[in-house]
Amino acid sequence: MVSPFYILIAGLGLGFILGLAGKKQAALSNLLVLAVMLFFTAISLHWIHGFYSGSFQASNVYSAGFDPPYSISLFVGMHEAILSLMINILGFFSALYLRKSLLREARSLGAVLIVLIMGLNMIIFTRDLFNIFVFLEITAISLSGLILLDDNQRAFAAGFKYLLASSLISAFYLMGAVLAYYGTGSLYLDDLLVRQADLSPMAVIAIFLMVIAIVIELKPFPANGWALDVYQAAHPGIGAIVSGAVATAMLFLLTKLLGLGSERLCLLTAMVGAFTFLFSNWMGLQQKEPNRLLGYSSIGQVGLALSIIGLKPVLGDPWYLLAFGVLLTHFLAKAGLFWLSGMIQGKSLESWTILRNKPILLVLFGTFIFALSAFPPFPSFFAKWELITGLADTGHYFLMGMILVGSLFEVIYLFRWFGIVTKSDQAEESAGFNMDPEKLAGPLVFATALFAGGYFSLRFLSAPDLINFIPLIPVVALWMLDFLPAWLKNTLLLMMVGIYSWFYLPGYTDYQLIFGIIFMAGAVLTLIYGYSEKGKRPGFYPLVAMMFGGLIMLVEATTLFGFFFAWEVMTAGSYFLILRGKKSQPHALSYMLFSFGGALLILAGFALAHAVTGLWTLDALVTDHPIAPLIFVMLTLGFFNKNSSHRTAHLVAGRPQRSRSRCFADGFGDPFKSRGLRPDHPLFKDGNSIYRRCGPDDRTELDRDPLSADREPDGSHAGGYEAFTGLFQCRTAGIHPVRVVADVEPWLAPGHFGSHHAFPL
Amino acid sequence: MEIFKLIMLSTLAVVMIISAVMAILSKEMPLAILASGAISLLASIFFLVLASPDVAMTEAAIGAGLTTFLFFIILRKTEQNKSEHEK
Amino acid sequence: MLVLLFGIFLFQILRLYHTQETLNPTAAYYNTNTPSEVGAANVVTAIVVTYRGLDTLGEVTVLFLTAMILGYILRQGGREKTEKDTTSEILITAAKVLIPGSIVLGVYVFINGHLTPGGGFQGGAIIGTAITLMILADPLHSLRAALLHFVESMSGFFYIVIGLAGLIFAGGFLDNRILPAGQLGDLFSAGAIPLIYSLIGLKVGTEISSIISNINETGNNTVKL
Amino acid sequence: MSITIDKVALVLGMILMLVGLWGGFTRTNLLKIILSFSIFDTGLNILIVALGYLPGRTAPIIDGVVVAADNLATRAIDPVPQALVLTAIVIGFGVTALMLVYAMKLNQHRKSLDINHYTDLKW
Repeated sequence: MVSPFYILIAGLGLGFILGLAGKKQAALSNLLVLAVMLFFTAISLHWIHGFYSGSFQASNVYSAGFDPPYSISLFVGMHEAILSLMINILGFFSALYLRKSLLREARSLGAVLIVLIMGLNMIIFTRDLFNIFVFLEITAISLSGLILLDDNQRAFAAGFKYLLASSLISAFYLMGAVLAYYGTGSLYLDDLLVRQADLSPMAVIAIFLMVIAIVIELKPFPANGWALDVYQAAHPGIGAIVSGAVATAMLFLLTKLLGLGSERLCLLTAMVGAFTFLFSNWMGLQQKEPNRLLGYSSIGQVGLALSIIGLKPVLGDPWYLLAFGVLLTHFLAKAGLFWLSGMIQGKSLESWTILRNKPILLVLFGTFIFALSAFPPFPSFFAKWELITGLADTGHYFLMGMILVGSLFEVIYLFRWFGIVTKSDQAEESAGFNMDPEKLAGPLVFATALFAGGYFSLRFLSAPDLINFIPLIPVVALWMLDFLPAWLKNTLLLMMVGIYSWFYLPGYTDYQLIFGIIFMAGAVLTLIYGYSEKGKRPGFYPLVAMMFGGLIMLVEATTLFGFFFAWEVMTAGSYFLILRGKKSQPHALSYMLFSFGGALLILAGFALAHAVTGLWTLDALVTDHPIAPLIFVMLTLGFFNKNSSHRTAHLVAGRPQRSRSRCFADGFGDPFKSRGLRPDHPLFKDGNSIYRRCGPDDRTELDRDPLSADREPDGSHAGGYEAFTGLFQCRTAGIHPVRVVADVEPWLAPGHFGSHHAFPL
Repeated sequence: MEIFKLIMLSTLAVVMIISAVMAILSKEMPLAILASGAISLLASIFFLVLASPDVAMTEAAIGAGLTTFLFFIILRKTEQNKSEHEK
Repeated sequence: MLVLLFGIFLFQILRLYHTQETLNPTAAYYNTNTPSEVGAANVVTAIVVTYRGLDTLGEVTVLFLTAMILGYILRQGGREKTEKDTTSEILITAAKVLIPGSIVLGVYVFINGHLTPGGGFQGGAIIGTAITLMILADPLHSLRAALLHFVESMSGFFYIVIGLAGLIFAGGFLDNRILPAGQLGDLFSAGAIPLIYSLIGLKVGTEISSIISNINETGNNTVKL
Repeated sequence: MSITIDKVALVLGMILMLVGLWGGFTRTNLLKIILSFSIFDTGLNILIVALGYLPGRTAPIIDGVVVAADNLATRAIDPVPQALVLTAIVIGFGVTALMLVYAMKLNQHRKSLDINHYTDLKW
């Protein structure tokens, strides 16, 4: 295999030579920078290919031809190769992205960029404690230089702070490394790993010092003011590198060092990470500036990854897949968002509304946002599912809670942003925009990689065949056929629904059949109603198909994971449908929040249910474990949240001014009485008050029977869709639906159900 | 001999600590820089006694010499800035 | 508060510390095998240049990065047109006398790095100071700045090339045994160490002088002798 | 517990580190902060060298008088910390130089060296 030293040789060799280049060779220097990044990437690819095909083994390479600990050893295995590939690809696209900015400065900052990427690679490969320090310093210095690319005085302030903080951190790290040498007589990481069982107290202190230094390097809350300045003041292209590549290298470095640490140290790291995730997302809620918001989100995501790394002793073997899932999503999505941010001239969330006129960019933006919020099919979704269930299995409820709440905060600000971009009235038309094709390359590739990553994480998941993907095929099909007129697409979808019912409905029994029929009726009615629409209705049909697909998957789901997956698909689909309406932004946001909050509660409930029963199927919910009432309450609250959010959606959908693009709820929401809402209904005169009455804490509104919604005193609209979800509540709670239909009113009342009921409340 | 070294080093150490505190508390920037240069110079003597001539040379040349020199250049530039600003 | 915490931490370390009586295995290996394996009389040099040569390369890179970033800052700020002040005649003469002496001293220090205390960094620092003095004394230095750049880049480049040669022809990256070990104690011994240390010396010297002269030209006032 | 040279050096290094840290956190002048940092660095270097010292031994250099090629292991001290410190000093110089220039540029823009004037980017 190619020695990792060639990365160093190529990087430094070219770096030194670039110092010679004058102004006249600027274009050439730039080309050389790109070429060397490609070379790095090629080496990483070569390794991955070699390891995958088995033509060579993971191996150590020693400098100077002596064995470690006397010389420095670099280790390249599959993990190292993949991470270096990530860093090098990011390096290449960053160089491409920064090409124009670097053009004048390739001989200095271009060289610095090469050295930075080279240094990050070396941090990943090196197995020598002191060598890590050297490359930490190289990384810190080159970054502090690249920050200056945006020549303003804030960049100088940020660079100064970054340099001061990171060199102080490296000084502490150095102290740890030297104490480790004093305690063990070796600077070679593997020597220390071998002797892990009987380390002297001095070595333990040394390891603590090193781990803490690297943890602080990863900018945990609250020691992160200096890092946020970097995100805010630096050129977005640099922000992408800091957020993606540097975090990747540092997390891997921490993984290496934590191998030495005790279990307590690991758990401490996990706590620090979870607190960081929670609080930086909390801080993110208050941000008005995109880059700073992205900074907080970055810190939060890295905190989450940190937490997973720290939980290694708890989660067992799959921990690195989880950490990698979170890291990969963060890496791709955050770099993409930073790159997008560099194309938009404007420093407010509103200035991103310019994306509305750029469909490709808008899709990219949506992809990144959804990936960060851990929606399927992105890697983070799978990682989060595994993480939460793993935490519940091992009884770390506190950590689980922190991570769930942190995710909710993150979704709030991400989707508020997304809503502003897509639907806000306060569009800033003045915001400028510059887009070069070369700048677009990075985000495009990264968004594609996100989907690919999702596919692979599905394959790596413990049970990939849990989910039936067939219902999602129409989504793709309709999306490709979006240019067709509405009636044709309508017919197509109707046909698909028909095919589904023809083949699948007869196979259903019991409550599956009931839901299947209800769903069928709703779908057909919606689609028949759809014939009254003129034009193409762009984007409507794939979303409806996504929505239907989610519902079918819900019906089909036999496992907890399949159910949750379907739920998230349905949420995403209906979110977009609501968003299609005019002035729907706040409503869509609240829909998303309630749905997502509900989803998190459901997730927590599922995780607990699995923890006490050990089952992955929906049968796990039928348990008489003492914790069952808690699970039940969680699920119920989760579904209620969903219900109330659907009510909001109904109300929005029924508003007269958005009649053209009525969402599914209008037709589909009331399959029993296909009744439109009167435009003069008193509740619609004040949208705000309706919106308020559907809040999550409005118990009197919520505690009603889902099947008799039409009997509500205020006559507000609640239709069959809720009946649908309500039946699901019954189903998942192990209640026989027929019984509920018959005996509805106090269905939450304790002790009401007979002794056969699974939850002895 | 060992005792003599010990006494000498302890004295050096006390002087260094005093200069360090002085460097940080002093209002006069040149004095502070000189004090910190003195710390580096004395540290290189320390290194010599600790049988590390290589480190001693480096510390004397880079720590005591060049760093102090740099500090003075920067100090002079910032003070010129200040005086221009006051004008 | 934080300082106090750190103080307690340091005290713990002090409590655990006890003076070593014998060398640890790594150090013993270095002290036993350096003369035979590397052929350098100065073990520290052997470690710096050969055994842990990668660290040293990194260290040179740090200086290189600093010089690059300063060069960038200087260009951003706009190079200050130096008014041709007449520097005092005595100073120029003094510099002319002093500079060759200190350059020779620096070269001596780094060429003998494998035999006596000192080496590329120390010699480089001395040369750097000398060149800085020269630049400060003589305002007509633009040609020399280009020369400095050339020397800096080429010495760095050849450092890498020698490392590469070690990787290809000897045991590994930066292996010094691409050249014969020679007689212990001779000037031309210890394989490529004198060569590498000379390159390091040149590179460090030119880097330091370009750092300082860049700093001197950044901003609105140039400090002159 | 007898007092030896290395212990004196160790304590000195620690105190210098503490003083530097204290200065870095309490001072507001940028130059003072950098000065504190370099004092901290010097302290750390002394500490590292002290950790590698063995009483009564000499430098790990063959001079043909005290130390010859065959008794290096019994007469010389640990060379590794020295090599590390050598590297650390040079890196420290690079970092300090860069920090100084940043401080100078900030000063040029704002005419102040007080760190409290640069808080527009905090939290």
